[in-house]
Amino acid sequence: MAKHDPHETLLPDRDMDKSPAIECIGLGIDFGGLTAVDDFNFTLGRTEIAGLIGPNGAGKTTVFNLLTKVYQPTRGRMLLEGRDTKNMNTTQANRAGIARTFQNIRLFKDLTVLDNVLIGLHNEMDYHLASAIFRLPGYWRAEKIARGRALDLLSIFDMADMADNQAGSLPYGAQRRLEIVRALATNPTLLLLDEPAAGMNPSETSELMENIRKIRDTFQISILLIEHDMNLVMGICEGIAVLNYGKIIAKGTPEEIKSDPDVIEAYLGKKGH
Amino acid sequence: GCGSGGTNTTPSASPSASADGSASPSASGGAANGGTIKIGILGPLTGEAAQYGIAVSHGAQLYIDQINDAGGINGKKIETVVYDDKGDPTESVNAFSRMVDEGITGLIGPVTSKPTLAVVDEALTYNMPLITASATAAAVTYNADTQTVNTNVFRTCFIDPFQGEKMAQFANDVLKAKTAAVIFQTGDDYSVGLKDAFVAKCEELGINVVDQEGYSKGDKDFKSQLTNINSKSPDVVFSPNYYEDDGMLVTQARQAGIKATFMGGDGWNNVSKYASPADLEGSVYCSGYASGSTDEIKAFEAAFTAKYSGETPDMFSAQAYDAAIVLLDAIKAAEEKGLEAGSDDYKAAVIDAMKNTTSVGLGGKYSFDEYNNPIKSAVIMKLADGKETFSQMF
Amino acid sequence: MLTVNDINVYYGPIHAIKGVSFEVRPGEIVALIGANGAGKSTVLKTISGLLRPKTGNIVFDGRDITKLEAHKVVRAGLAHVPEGRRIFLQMTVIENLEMGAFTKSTVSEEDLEDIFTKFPRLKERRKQVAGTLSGGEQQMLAMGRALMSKPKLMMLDEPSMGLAPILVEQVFSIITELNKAGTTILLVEQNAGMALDVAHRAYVLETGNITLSGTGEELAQSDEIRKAYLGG
Amino acid sequence: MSVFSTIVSQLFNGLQSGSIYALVALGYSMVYGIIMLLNFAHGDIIMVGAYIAWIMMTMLGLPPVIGIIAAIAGCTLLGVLIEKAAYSPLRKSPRLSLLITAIGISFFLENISQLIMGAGAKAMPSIISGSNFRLGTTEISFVSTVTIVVSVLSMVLLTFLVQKTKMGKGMRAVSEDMGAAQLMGISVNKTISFTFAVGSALAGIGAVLYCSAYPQASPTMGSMLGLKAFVAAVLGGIGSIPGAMIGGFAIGLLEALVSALGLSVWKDGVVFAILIVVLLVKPTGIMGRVIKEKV
Amino acid sequence: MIKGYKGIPMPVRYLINAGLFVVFLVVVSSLTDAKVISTYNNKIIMLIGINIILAVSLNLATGYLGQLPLGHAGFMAVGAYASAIFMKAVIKTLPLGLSLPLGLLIGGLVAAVFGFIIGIPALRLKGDYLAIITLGFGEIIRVILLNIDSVIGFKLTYGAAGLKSIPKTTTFLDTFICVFLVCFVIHAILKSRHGRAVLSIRENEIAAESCGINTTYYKTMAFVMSAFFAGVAGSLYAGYIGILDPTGFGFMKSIEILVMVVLGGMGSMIGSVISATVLTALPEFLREFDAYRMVVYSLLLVVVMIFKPTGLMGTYDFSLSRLLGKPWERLTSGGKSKKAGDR
Ligand SMILES: Nc1ncnc2c1ncn2[C@@H]1O[C@H](COP(=O)(O)OP(=O)(O)OP(=O)(O)O)[C@@H](O)[C@H]1O
Ligand SMILES: Nc1ncnc2c1ncn2[C@@H]1O[C@H](COP(=O)(O)OP(=O)(O)OP(=O)(O)O)[C@@H](O)[C@H]1O
Ligand SMILES: CC(C)C[C@H](N)C(=O)O
Ligand SMILES: [Mg+2]
Ligand SMILES: [Mg+2]
Repeated sequence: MAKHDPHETLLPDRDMDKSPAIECIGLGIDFGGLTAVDDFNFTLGRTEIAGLIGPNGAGKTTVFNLLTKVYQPTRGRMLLEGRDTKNMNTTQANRAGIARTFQNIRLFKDLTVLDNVLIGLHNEMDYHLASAIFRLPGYWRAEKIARGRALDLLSIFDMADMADNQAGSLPYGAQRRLEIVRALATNPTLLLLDEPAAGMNPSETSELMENIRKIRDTFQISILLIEHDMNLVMGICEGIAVLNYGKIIAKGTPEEIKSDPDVIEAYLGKKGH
Repeated sequence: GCGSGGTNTTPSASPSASADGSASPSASGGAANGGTIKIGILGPLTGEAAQYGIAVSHGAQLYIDQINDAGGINGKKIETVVYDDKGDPTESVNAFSRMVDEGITGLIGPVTSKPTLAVVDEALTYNMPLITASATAAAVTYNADTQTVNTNVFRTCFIDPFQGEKMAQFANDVLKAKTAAVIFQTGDDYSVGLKDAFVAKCEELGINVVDQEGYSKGDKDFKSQLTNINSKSPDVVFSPNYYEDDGMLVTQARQAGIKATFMGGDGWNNVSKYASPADLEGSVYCSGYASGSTDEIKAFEAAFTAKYSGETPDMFSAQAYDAAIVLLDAIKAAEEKGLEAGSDDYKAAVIDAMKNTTSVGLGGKYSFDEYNNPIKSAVIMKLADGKETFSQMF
Repeated sequence: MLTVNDINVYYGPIHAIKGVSFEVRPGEIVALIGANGAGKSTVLKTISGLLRPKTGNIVFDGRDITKLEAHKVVRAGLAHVPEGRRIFLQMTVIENLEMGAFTKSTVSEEDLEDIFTKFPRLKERRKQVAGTLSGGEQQMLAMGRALMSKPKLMMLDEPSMGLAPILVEQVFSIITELNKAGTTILLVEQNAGMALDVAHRAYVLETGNITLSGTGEELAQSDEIRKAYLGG
Repeated sequence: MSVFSTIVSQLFNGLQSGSIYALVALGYSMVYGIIMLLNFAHGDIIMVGAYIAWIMMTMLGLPPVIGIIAAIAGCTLLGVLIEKAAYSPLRKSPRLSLLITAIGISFFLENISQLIMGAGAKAMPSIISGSNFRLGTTEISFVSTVTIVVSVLSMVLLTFLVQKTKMGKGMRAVSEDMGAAQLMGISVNKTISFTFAVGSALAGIGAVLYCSAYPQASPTMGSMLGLKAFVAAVLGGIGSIPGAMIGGFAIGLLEALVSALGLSVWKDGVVFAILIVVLLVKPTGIMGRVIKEKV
Repeated sequence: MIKGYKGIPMPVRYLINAGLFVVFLVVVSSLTDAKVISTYNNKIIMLIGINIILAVSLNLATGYLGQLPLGHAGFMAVGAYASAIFMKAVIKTLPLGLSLPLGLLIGGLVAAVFGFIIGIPALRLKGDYLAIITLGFGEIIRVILLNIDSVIGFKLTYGAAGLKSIPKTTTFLDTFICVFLVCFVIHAILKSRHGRAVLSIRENEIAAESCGINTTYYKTMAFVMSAFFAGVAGSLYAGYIGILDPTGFGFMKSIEILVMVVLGGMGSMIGSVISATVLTALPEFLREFDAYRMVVYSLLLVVVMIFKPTGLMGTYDFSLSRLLGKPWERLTSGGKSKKAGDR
């Protein structure tokens, strides 16, 4: 608690009147003897796009797992829009507004693209089991709305015409985009993207960049992303935190990070980017 | 094949003469009209109880072939429809229904009690004459819930309670036992039925039942139970199970140090193949059939062995042979009345004839009591020098 | 050293590789680049025997390996670092490396040390179960494991995927080093810039066909390539 | 009989049946370990082994040693054959299809044996003979002792085989990822065949020991034994060799205990209840390793 | 662009379905009355119906939820016993029109309660461990039924001897009404958000959770439903066979049902229906073969799996809309579509 300093937030001057989207205070987790994340203090304002970078094994994905409650932290607290997430599980964390994509794609492979998104919209529909069994009007209404919404979401990535395809049969890049759409469908306030550009070529990546911006603007949500593609990170992130050995070694704007000697030493390499 | 008109020319008619059946001019759905009379034989030919089913079907088929060889009944050949029920009630009912479709006029089987109970229910609706050679549960012929006798159902085997009581009496009167132990298969109504009757009778007679041990179907290891029994040192051990288990039980019992006399029911028939003479020496069991005891039985055994490549018949084959005798005798009676085969009257006549049967089978002269169970005295068999020998009637 | 002759590969009804031919000469680094789903991984899998071409043949080191089973191909001196790493997730780092030396009669300590100097991170994690390694760590392990068999030709399928920039650099310098030390390399990369940088020669694969080939430099200069694969 | 010697003999009873369970469980565990298949036909391989021994000794009148060797060799061969004919075409198929195939094979073996050998049990001549000996006041059965010793020895050998030999390493690799194993130069087919061979050889040994203890062979003898051994394998942690041993002995002893307490009616129920409790406390069995899925 | 519910509109589809069903009922009933379908055939058809319910209900847990329960026969047993005891008690007092549906419901509910009790701990485990724990529960149910013959003083289950003289109330008609209802309910759920939640758990549990799906709830729901329908099938079976025997509900019965599901194709309802039909009828056709019957059957199993590993139908599901969609469009839009073509 005492360690937490509000001035440590990224871009502190923005949106400070409201509670930040997410606030991590002294977060840490150990796996057996290994401290994967430690003393993680981090605040993300509303509608910010921030990046989490760092060497392989630094603990970035683990941070995502902590935020989404896949792992329960060993230490520290997390506030989602001011609410403590202490006793939440993954499901509840999502309902509270955190959605994510995965480093190793986790689509519902055998289902159609549309179904993938509809599953994301699960909690947006509210009819009961009985309505489904008896096919009451509530069911038809909700399903119809959800379909429309799913198609709208898909068209953000120009994927509406793939709606009937099996998700697992999509090209890799499309699968990554579908994961984002599915996450968006859960109507989050905070979107976590784990290496969204992995396996994409440079032109696909720049398209993705545009889309991420567009998502933020359309949905007015905060986005935290992990990425090793510096073009993307430096291109869209307003703030960046650098993790090494589970600890934050630097925070700042892309410009600051690019020239930070510690970051260059540990992560970027001499060539820079 | 043979002619349709009841000519009795071909002495070596094939056993399940479906070819002969098709030669008959009538439609296949029709009952035993024309040249053949159809009889069903139903039992487990595959699965865990297959050996009993096969024994029964062989025994019954042997007699039917003998009759066919001798010209059939009233000039008509007996055709058998043999189906497998895997010992499963559902299969059994299905197979039975199919036999009805195919026009049987009587059924020998089923073999195990549960399927029999299920089939009996069905058979009642067709008033189908049914005789089982091996289903020993009391409920097969008598429905305790409705307190009615299943009038169309008969059997040539003892019912469970009968043997249990008999053996308790024998332990008391002949073996002069004061204490007894029981080891039985839980979940098997034959075994449980005999055990219950034995224990109840023992109490009545003042024999102290010091231990009752159970085992499950498929168990081969009885040492723990036998060790327990041994620690109570009973005078006799009652083992109301089937011969394969009994053999294993006696062997392991002797290993565990049990010296007591072993007793069993008719399930023991053939036990001598499954344990050493020394271990079995002195054991007794009751049976409806004493192997090798009479000329008829010897002839049966020889014929059986000749027909089924060296197999020796067991109690089930013998009782099935008897069941076939009783059923065919009754059919003969119906035929003699000149009734139309397969008609309701015909079936009623067969049932009637069975009810008043005077047939003589391997187990002696048959008659049925008010519950359609056979009235025949029990044979006590004794194990001596590795042979199952007739000891006394009891 | 490796000649691929007009191979056609199918996934059931899908015609994934449509008559691809190319060659890798001893001592070369050859890059194979192409968009998602172009069939790059399929080509590598076919070479290493995990898939069978319907027609065409593959000659390695003067020997026809078209019909050779995968494990025999490895024994012939060809190592394949597959897409998605495919490390043994339940084994420790050390055990994984030992697996790499399966074709050798013993696991030499020297080789292990050699891997550890190339990837110090692996040394730190040597007793850790590989499944819990981070993505990048797993990639290092996959390369390390392949190196343990001391191959004559090493095929790498997107080795830079998911790696931190500093490691990408490192991986590419390791590739160059390896090559200098005598290992021939066939490299599949999404990161076309880096790949063309280190490659002596390169082929461009598009939906199952080779559409372009040339030296690394030539291709890096080509407008088409710049537009399609280098993002500018 | 003294209480003490009753206890000792009950203990031996449990150990004897337990060691047979353990041997069979090992076969299950090995096969499961490598292709994730609950090989329902495993118990039936034992049955075939028993019949082979019976044919050798009774029909052909050969000495027990030949019977033993033939049973083990026959089981080994059968195991490999089944793998080649029925399981290997399904390498890339859904796991449940493989399971159904195994069930089909199990039915097939039971029914074909019944057709060939008849439905009834065949009485086995004695295979292992020797006189019982005394431990204090308690008489210990020679067969039990041999059974226990042979089982433990087989397990020690197997542990060595899997942990120390190259084949063993190959088995681990194949079990994790067949494709990657091939890329390491491991012949997947050979490794799997080898695993089946070893597992089935153990079944052969199991058949011999089983028939010495319970001298009968029948077409359905393998199914219950198989199921129990399978439970043992899971209880111990399927895939783990010491686990199979522990599981086998645990079930053997547990059954002996339950029967000794006069609750034999509930024996199967108790065995399964314990299994459930163990799995709930430790979901991968006593010795099973927890496989972490990294997100 | 997206096909979805274009084509035949909803009420018409329902009418077609219901119509086809009624036609089926009427045809079979009248054929039975006319003795074209014999009692035997009628019995087999009923048994097929019961097996369809069993297979479809297991498919809910196996094909759709992605778990592998091996104790399905246990639920069937519990349902069968519950409804049999109920029917025996009330057959003389209540009219059949009331007692029969009540009996089916009671069978289903009791099985569902067991499903819940078993599901809560079992669903904490995954994959084969879940399989084994359900196998264990199934066996325990069997052992208990085998060894108790009275419950709190009432002679109810009759232990090993089996429960006898159960009123044989099951008819062809109610069997197939149940088949229809069960299939419809499962189908309806699958096409809803609840069903998709269940499917998502099969596909990837972690991803499902992070989509805000309460996986525990939906797992339990699917499992309990699967048990409920198995209980209904058990009730029908009790009224069909008239005698219940604990040994008939062992592990092998569960396996038999599983074989139907896998052979038909996991996650395909029509597959389950077809394979339940084939696997029930096949042994009957093979009856002539006596002892060879089971050899043939087992070989067929192996051969089908080798040549069609994903089951007869894979994950394909029959859809009337798909089948009739095109002709319907042509029928309704008639000239309009031509005009569209002209332009
Ligand atoms: N479940 C776990 N058990 C043990 N160790 C773990 C577990 N999950 C992660 N780790 C360890 O924690 C460290 C951080 O892993 P993490 O996946 O967060 O890295 P990362 O920063 O995402 O790396 P990359 O960029 O390579 O994906 C790694 O060393 C990893 O081995
Ligand atoms: N197992 C499979 N079954 C069916 N089709 C497949 C399979 N694997 C790949 N394909 C198809 O074959 C084509 C080539 O795939 P491949 O994986 O070789 O591409 P790639 O060039 O390696 O792409 P990436 O950059 O995504 O790795 C693609 O269209 C893909 O969809
Ligand atoms: C053939 C026997 C095993 C049948 C047994 N008597 C029964 O009634 O079930
Ligand atoms: Mg990561
Ligand atoms: Mg690829």
